Amino acid sequence: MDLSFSPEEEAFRTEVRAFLAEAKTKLPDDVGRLEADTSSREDYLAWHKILYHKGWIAPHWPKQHGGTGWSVTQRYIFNEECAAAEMPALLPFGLQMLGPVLIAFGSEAQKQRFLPRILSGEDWWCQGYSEPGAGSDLASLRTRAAPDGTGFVVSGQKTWTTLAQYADWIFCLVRTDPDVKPQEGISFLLIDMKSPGIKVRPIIVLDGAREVNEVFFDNVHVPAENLVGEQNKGWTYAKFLLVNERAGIAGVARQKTALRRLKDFARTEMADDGPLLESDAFRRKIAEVEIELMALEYTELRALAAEAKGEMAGPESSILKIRGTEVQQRITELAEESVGYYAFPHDRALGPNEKVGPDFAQGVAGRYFNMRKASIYGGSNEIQRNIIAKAVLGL
Amino acid sequence: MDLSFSPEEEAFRTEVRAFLAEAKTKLPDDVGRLEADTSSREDYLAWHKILYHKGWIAPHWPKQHGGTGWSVTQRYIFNEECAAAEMPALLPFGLQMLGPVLIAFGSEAQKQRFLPRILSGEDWWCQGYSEPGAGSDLASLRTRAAPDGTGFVVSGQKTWTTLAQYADWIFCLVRTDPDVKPQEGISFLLIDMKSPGIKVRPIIVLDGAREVNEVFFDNVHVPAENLVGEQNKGWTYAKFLLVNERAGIAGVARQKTALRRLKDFARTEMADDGPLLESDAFRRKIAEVEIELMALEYTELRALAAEAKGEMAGPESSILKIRGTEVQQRITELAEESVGYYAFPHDRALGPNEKVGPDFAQGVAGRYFNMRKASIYGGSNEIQRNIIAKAVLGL
Amino acid sequence: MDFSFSEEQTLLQNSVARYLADNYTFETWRKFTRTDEGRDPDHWKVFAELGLAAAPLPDSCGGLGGGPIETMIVMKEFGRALVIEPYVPTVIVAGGLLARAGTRAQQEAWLPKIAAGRSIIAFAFAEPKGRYNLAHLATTAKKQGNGYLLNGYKAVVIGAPWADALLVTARTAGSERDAAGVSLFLVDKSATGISTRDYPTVEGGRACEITFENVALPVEALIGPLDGGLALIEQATDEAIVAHCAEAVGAMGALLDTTVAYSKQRKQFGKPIGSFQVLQHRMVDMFIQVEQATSITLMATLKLADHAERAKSASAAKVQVSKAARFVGQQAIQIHGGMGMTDELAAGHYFKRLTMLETLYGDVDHHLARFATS
Amino acid sequence: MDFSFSEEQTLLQNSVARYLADNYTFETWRKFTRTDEGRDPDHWKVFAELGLAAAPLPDSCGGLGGGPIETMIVMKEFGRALVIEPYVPTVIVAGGLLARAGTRAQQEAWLPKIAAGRSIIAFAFAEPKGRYNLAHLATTAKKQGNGYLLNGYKAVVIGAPWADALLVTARTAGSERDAAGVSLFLVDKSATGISTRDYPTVEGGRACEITFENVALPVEALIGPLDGGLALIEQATDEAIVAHCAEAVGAMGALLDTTVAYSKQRKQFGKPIGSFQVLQHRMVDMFIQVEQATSITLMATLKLADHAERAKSASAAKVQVSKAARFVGQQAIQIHGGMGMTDELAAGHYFKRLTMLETLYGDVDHHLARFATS
Repeated sequence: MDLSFSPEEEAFRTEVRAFLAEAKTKLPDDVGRLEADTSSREDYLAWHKILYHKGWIAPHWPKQHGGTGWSVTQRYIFNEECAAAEMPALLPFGLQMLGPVLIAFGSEAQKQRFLPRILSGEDWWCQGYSEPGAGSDLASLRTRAAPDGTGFVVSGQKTWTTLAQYADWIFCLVRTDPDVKPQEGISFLLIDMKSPGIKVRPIIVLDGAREVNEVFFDNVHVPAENLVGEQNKGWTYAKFLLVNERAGIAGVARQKTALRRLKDFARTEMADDGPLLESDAFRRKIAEVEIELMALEYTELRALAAEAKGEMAGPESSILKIRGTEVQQRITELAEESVGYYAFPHDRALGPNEKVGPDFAQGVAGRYFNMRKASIYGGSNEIQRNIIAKAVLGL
Repeated sequence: MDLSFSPEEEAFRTEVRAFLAEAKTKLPDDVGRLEADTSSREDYLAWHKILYHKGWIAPHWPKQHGGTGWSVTQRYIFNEECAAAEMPALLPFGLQMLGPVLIAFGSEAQKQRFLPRILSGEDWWCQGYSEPGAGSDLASLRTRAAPDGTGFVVSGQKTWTTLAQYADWIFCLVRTDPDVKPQEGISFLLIDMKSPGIKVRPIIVLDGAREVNEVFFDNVHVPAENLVGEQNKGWTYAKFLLVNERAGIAGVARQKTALRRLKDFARTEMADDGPLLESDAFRRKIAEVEIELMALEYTELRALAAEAKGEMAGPESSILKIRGTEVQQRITELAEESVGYYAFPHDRALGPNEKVGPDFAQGVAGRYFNMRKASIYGGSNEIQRNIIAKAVLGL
Repeated sequence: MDFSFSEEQTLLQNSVARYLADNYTFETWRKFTRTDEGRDPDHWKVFAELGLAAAPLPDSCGGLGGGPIETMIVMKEFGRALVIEPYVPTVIVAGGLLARAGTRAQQEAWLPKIAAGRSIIAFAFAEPKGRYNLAHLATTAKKQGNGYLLNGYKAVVIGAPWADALLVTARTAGSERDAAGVSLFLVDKSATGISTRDYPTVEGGRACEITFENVALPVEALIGPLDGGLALIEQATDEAIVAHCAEAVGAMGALLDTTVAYSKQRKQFGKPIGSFQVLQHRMVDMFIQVEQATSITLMATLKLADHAERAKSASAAKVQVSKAARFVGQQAIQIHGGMGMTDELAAGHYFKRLTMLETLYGDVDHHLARFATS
Repeated sequence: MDFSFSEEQTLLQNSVARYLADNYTFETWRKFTRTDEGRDPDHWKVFAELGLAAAPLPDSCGGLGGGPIETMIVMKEFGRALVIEPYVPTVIVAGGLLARAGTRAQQEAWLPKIAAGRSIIAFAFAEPKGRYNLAHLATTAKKQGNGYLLNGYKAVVIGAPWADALLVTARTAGSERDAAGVSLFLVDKSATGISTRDYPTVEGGRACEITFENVALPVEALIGPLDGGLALIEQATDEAIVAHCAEAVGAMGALLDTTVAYSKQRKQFGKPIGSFQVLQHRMVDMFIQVEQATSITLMATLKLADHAERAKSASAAKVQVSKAARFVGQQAIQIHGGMGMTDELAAGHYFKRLTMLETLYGDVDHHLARFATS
């Protein structure tokens, strides 16, 4: 057992740092804060494109499909450095979600057609999983895809579709056989958002943002070549994707950065007898979340180590989703507490030059409200606990 | 709405205080600390007998059966004063549990025979509810009582029977009809512990005490006159008793005393920078439980006020059981923390003159371990939550 | 001991509840909170007609002689209906302070207007660096001629965009955090030298930042003793705290009701989600929190007049209710799932209001420390 | 980065696990903890034969040259089996201190005996008024002739009834809480002037109170620098803390296993209680706690040699593991119901041991403060 880095790994870290430092100069100052209302499609893709040109956009993909061929340790270093440099988040829909599914289950033609455009950022993907009657209980979905000889005719509704307003394509779970058990009879379709019969309607969420949407399908024709894998086997691919999604969801490196920013602020904000960070109650709360995050980091490292040995991400990865989102929510809570009354102004409703209160307070309340979603989306934390109870504890 | 006390009520308080001060002189110094191993039957009954002679042993009973005829407010004052004076706890089995059941459902003969001996303390009762296979799920009990013309023949086993080693009588739930739904076919029997065929075996609990027992029945004959109410209606009486039991279980007044003692100790115990009670972390924990207890006191007062208006204790009384036991457990936890390393000596195994560490530390670890039972016995807190979910929230 | 409401109190409760149920629905609330004005001024007038603005004021000042219980009754109903009108700063804080410490002339000038719904007063006490310390004041009022010269900055003054007057805390002596040297002024909002920046607040209300630049105050602007205002201010904020606790109790009750109802109707895996034991127990825990918050708010309400116990009781209530508000709010969203995240259901709006109430007049840490040391 | 055990480490784990499973069952444990002696001395001998006592000691001192990882492996297995033998004070604390700071002569005198299982050493550091502050010492050692004169009182010295020697912290200069002026002595327990009061401890072990009255120590009793012992003591206690964290992880793992198994077999309302969702989720939360405790113990183990991060990491582990220990222990009892309250099942004994480990070398509050300020 050895957690130190080799000289080669240290050299790699130096290379990454230099690259990030230079990349930062090419990005707008506030690009780290991507927000659905104020950031444009170009804002969202700026960092993506830089990474694409460098060849570093998909480190976790196999090399033959555009991956970097890095070791698990290199990927860990890269993530750490990106988070420490406060680089923007990348959109997960193509890179994290669809890409691995296509690589594992897609046809050769699908790989050739779609993977390069995911890498380049030419295609913006969104995810069509949830429906009004099927949230954490995905298997009860009702969007219907009826085979019509040349493909499928899709009718129904998806919801909670993040950033669908920008999307070129949507990958969908649809029901192709209504007469079998709920988990069977589901297929995985790729649908062009420009197809006739698709309508997108925004849902405004707690913090006022247009982040998610409803997507309506009214007799949308989808060619047969856009079926991924086998018909009626979509549930298998969906589960593959969910497990993949969970593994990355802890976001330890980013949370370390968020915690550091919070501590920096609490060092300047004054409480009764000095800086807030030196008040015993607040310091203890910060320490507790910092310690929880240290533990989570090693839980993630243990998972990475298993991955490096070729073991698949198992149901244990649900822990990362549960604790990761809990810690994330806790940090937004403490940030909200830290700014006192300056959590009240509805800064999203104010112009960029009309902000009220200290810089750190901007968006703090909104993030607290918005992050409540973290324990709901992507398989609610209750569902994750059901999974562990069954698959790990055998209950 | 008015929470102040009338001059009559204040006069009553003065009378109670004077009585308690005098009573204390008649009790051994350490009688407040009744413990199953070291306290004798006489120790347990000393305070009971003083109250009996005063006529104050059963304030909550109807006057005609030996109650005091006090108002709800007077009972509240009396309880407060007893707790503040750290008077010993009374055994609940006859006074709190069986008495009200007999008064409500017993025959005239049963009332005349048993109630006076409960009041006087001549009969020590214990409770035969739980069985090895029927804990919080009482309805699944299997102890069988077969009618035999002159009464019943009882065979089976009860468990967690508190202080059965001293008991003269046991009130039991037994199955008189095995062929109906679990809740039906249960009867409520009074059984003489000296009956042939009864055997008592101690169970040693976490803190090493002999507090509870197993009670075995091997063809024990019980005369028909010892059936309470109607045959096969025992479940109704059992529920009546459980609700009654819950109402008193919060024990707010006693917990205020326990918290006061803990604060007194924490004022003298030294932490790094001064008294433990002045260390920010410990002070906050004490303050939180103190505040929770203030809220609980008013929850109890609201229940008493409803009772004073003649409303029956409803399922809401489950709150008092849940929060009451949680607060009680929390206080034992904090007491355990407060004494540091002096929680380690197993003082129960030491002679009375061999104690180690400060006075306050005696029994502290044992009480912490022992009080884990509070959320298990008397209908576990999970069962209480099931009751509220169903009966109050309609889920 | 008697826990029941008087007949008048029951009538008051019924009339407020009925008016709000009929006229202050969530749908109308959504509309008027989105207008530029951010409210429908008619409601304020009706509140006055119903006697709410006069309820807690003493008879001698044109009020109805009610007390903390009446305030608790009104605020609980306000909480259920997400009422955003500035009842607490105007009626409880300003009304209460004037009734208690105002001169005869000040009372005659202001109280009838408050009782009649013709005046809205905002309480300008917070400052950017002061956090929850009421004596931490950089705003100063210096003696000038027969009056005072006010200079400083007040942060996040709730309801101020709607107000015609401001109740301002300022330092008249001593240094930044001294308990002595704090005074209280009632200032016309249109006075020269006052500039404001209005903005919406996260839960749908309105607030503003206020700059005072050489604002000349007449001598009669001073409420209560010069330099000795802090005790008055603390009493007024304790009354505001307890009133907001009652509001939170009302809001939590309504939020629990809608959550339980939603859980019975929303299905997953073929069953109502309210049939899952984990969610059942969670809603029971919410219920327990609401009951405990109800109890401690009652306690603090009954002790508001008790000089020795007021501060400790108010802080206890603030701690317990704020913890309940966070738990109930967060869990309500969680149980509502994705729907709880939307702007369309009331659940999210209760959550946001409860979050704001957690912080208002000091958060849990602040009041836990105040409780432990008072 | 590499998280796997070496072949030797895997062998070590297997041999400890196998010995304990075969010879240190709960039934035998119940018997020997109830004897007057309170242990079965044969186990200590076997531990030495298995190389456990020598495992973490350096080759140069007759040890096997293992490190913190080896200790973690051994302690995790000890935790699963409720091992009460004084491995940590003897091998980790005394062995570690001697190896690090002992003179050649001291090492030769003691380490072979420790490695061979022929010596048991107790760590006498706590005092009645010192709580968790290692420098808060009323015990003094005054220079006398060529040696020292030891006076004082040590509280709750774990394993001391079985020990032949005591490692004693004492003040040689400065006043009661000074960091400087603390020294460390290895004292023969049979020395004149030492009186002990032995007693059983709640979890089944043995400890004693020790009085030192003019105990004459030879100059070679001093371990490490005179007056400069505190840094050494802190390092040794950090190593003990992390070892006990591993023990707690082992105990929690075993307790979770038995709880899950019990819940599958115990029926209520006609169903195994493990089928109730509330208990399922609770056991998942226990599982998460065990996993997080495992992770942070690994982290602290790997950082024990890192001078800059050692203290902070050890305190972090102590906080996380202690919180986990309380949660897992309490919930295990709750899920076992009445059976969990009895002396007959192992569950209660794990709970009591975990409760003790929460406190040993400082509780959560102590280490949270140490973490935040270091």
